[in-house]
Amino acid sequence: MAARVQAEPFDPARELAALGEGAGAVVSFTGIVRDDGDLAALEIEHYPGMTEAALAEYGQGAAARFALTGWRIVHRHGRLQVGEPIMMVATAALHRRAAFDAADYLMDWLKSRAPFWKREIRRDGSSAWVEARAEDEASLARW
Amino acid sequence: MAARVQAEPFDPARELAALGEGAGAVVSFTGIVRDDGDLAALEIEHYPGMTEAALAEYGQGAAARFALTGWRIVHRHGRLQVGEPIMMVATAALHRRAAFDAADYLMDWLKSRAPFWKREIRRDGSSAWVEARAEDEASLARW
Amino acid sequence: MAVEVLYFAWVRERVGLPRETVETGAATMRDLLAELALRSAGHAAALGDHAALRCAIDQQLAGLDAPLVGAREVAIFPPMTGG
Amino acid sequence: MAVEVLYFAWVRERVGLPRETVETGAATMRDLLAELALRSAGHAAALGDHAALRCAIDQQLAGLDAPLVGAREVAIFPPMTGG
Repeated sequence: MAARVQAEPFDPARELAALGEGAGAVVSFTGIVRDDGDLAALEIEHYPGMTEAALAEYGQGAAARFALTGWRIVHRHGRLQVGEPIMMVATAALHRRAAFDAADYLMDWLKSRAPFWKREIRRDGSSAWVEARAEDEASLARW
Repeated sequence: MAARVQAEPFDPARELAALGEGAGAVVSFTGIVRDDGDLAALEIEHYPGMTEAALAEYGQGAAARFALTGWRIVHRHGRLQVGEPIMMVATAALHRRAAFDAADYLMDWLKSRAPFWKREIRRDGSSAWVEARAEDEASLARW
Repeated sequence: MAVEVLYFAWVRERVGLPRETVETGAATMRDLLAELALRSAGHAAALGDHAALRCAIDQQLAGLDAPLVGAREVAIFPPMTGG
Repeated sequence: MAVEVLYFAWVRERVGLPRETVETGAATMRDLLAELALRSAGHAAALGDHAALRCAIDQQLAGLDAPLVGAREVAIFPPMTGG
């Protein structure tokens, strides 16, 4: 039952420890900086104060809606290298469907409603802000 | 890219290590023995030989269908205590949707098509085989 | 032909054996189930309700009407409950 | 009233400031955007296309027609791209 925003790397495996207590199912999602050919790094900006509150609110909303026995959200900001985990969501519930759906739901909220902005930095030094994708917004509309 | 069946406990966190290499998204599902009130233990029987082949086949099928960059299935057999992980599925892909769908798909196959049978052992010593649920079969029909 | 027959879960318990070798001329799993059910009261109790059974032929899931020709190992069991 | 205005991502870059305090009588975010756009060429470039902007009032996401009355902190930014 915790949401965190941090510049430091985190260990997805460690975040999962103890989350399954009393649960029958645990689902985790980890997003990783992926080299699409010439990506040097990712820079993530966020809205301090609002971010923490929004993540906690979305987590609590998912916990109520899907009757979670536990949940966790960790999201990094700052400069991230290729291969580093960007964020993770983990959900624990009595049954499989609830854990899957809650993780999927939280990812949709995070992608389109949490105040983070990503900038891709290329190997040649150029950079560009990542544009929001219509399919992410459409995915959120499922719920 | 591995399926394992074993009597020994496993560490879900450890299974995830290195799975994200080259991926943008990793999803994991862990099933845990849950005390529903008076459960003492779970006993899992399987079909040695067929089980390993079936898990590898389902894993490879999911890898091809969802263009996975990595996957892992671990399933235990024998006697399991409350709170112990029963099995896990982990999938890695370039994008979020593929990783989520592949894990969901593999769970549907595992639940209804992998040769495992569960028996619940109660605190009073009585026991009963778990019955297959119509909703698991229906869930598989989605794909 | 000689076929190795494996039983699992409550099918195994009712039959009272984990496996047995049978000599059969059955053309399909359905025919084999009918033959096996005559072997004992336990076999009859385990194998009478076809809707409650699932099968594998040489370690591949198969329907009750799948042909048995060439099969070396068949398995009979309840619907699976893994995961 | 005095409102603290925060900018993020390319909105921040185009405006050239991460935040500023403005004195305004704007009734809604839309009115405020129109006022702010007059401040500089950078503001105009950042705030001209309302469809490309998202807002928060006192750290809660809000539509462009949300009332500003009582607001102490507003934020203007592009569509979010977390996760």
